[in-house]
Amino acid sequence: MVRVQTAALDPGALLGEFCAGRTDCGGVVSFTGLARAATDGAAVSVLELDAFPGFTEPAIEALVQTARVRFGVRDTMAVHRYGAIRPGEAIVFVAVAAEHRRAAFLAADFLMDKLKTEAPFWKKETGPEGERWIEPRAPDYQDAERWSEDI
Amino acid sequence: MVRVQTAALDPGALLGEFCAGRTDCGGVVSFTGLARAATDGAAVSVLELDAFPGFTEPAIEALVQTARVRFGVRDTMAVHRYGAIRPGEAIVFVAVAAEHRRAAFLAADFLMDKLKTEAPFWKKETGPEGERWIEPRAPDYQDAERWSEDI
Amino acid sequence: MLGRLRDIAGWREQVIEPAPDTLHGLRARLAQQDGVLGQALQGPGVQAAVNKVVVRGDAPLLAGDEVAFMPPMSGG
Amino acid sequence: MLGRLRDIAGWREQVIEPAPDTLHGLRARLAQQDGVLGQALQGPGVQAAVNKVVVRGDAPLLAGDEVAFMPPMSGG
Repeated sequence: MVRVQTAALDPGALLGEFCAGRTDCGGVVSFTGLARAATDGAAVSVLELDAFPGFTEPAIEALVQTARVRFGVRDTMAVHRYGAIRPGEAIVFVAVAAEHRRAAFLAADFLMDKLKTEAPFWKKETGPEGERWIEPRAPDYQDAERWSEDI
Repeated sequence: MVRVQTAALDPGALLGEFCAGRTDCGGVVSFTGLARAATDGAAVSVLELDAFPGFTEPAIEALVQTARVRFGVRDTMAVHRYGAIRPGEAIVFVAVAAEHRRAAFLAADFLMDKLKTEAPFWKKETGPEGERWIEPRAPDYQDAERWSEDI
Repeated sequence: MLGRLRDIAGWREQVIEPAPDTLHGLRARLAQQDGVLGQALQGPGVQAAVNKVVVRGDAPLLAGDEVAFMPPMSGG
Repeated sequence: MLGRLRDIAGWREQVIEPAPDTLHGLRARLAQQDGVLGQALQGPGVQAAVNKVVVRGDAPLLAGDEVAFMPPMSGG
């Protein structure tokens, strides 16, 4: 399931829903991305994500399908918030269910690296020093690069 | 926070609680281990975990501390159920919060590998063919072995 | 207009009539209205999507087509 | 008695009085009561903990000490 939404994102409710009734998967890995009150020492009062509905979801769906096939996992969930997000609020929630935990960890890790560099969002941080449009950080590119060769 | 309990384990509630009010961490990784209805093709009607309360918690706490120091993560939670567990129910919930997601993924992955091989639990599967005490699987040892050298 | 292009343009969506025949024509029209925006649309990494499909180079446009201009993505 | 040792013994906890002086003495006492259990306690990987601390080899015991016998752990 892939969804983008402006409504607040409840990681606990999403994980509960995702785990319910699974008797064929030994492991569920989730990642929750939270808005931080500061990045690189600069305070952030609000993070604004711009999405392109109708374009952003299929792009995420493609990344999810790649992860599912590559790591042979049973099920995935990816919910991404956009709009104005305050520190401490969840930006993204990803969950992966697999028969064994190794595949679930790898798929979730892969998916987050891909989302962080390739998902069609545009981010603006607002703090006391004004607004700043941001692009993926160098470590994000390095993380994503890890998957370019088969492991 | 480390806890062992016989009561049912609610992964959603635990993740919600763990994420609440965090403004200093960009990423939370969780792992939920679920009891499967079959292992290696053999049906399992109930999984019974024996723990040694007062001994099991400190052993898990030691693994958690190792993970925290090794990967420099901010916070961890590990809740392990014992007693009789039915297919689909959660056996273990682990969550790690870190400033950046890489450390959170590594610490959660490490902690699960260690828990799966070193945590003081004794497991018995009951199915149509009777009871079977189980030990860590070969892949579990291989997974745990990955961390024996610095990476 | 997405991301920083929206801030530069000062608007997100606009109906442009009559519709230009091509994407190049649309870019020219926008540059005529707003030189700063016109320059930003030529900036590095700016992509265009017609009806939610990324288009490289030029493309024909029909009335009712939706065109999106996207600066380099920030990722999720 | 933990894990499969509990199944072999048929009990989980038992007060043994008078308390043997040593862990070896306790093992001998248990083996006398139940030869199958005595053999299982010598099995590969079986560890003993006195008052929740793992003990290798022999150890002195006092009245009130808690001794646990643990087969190889299954992990979590």
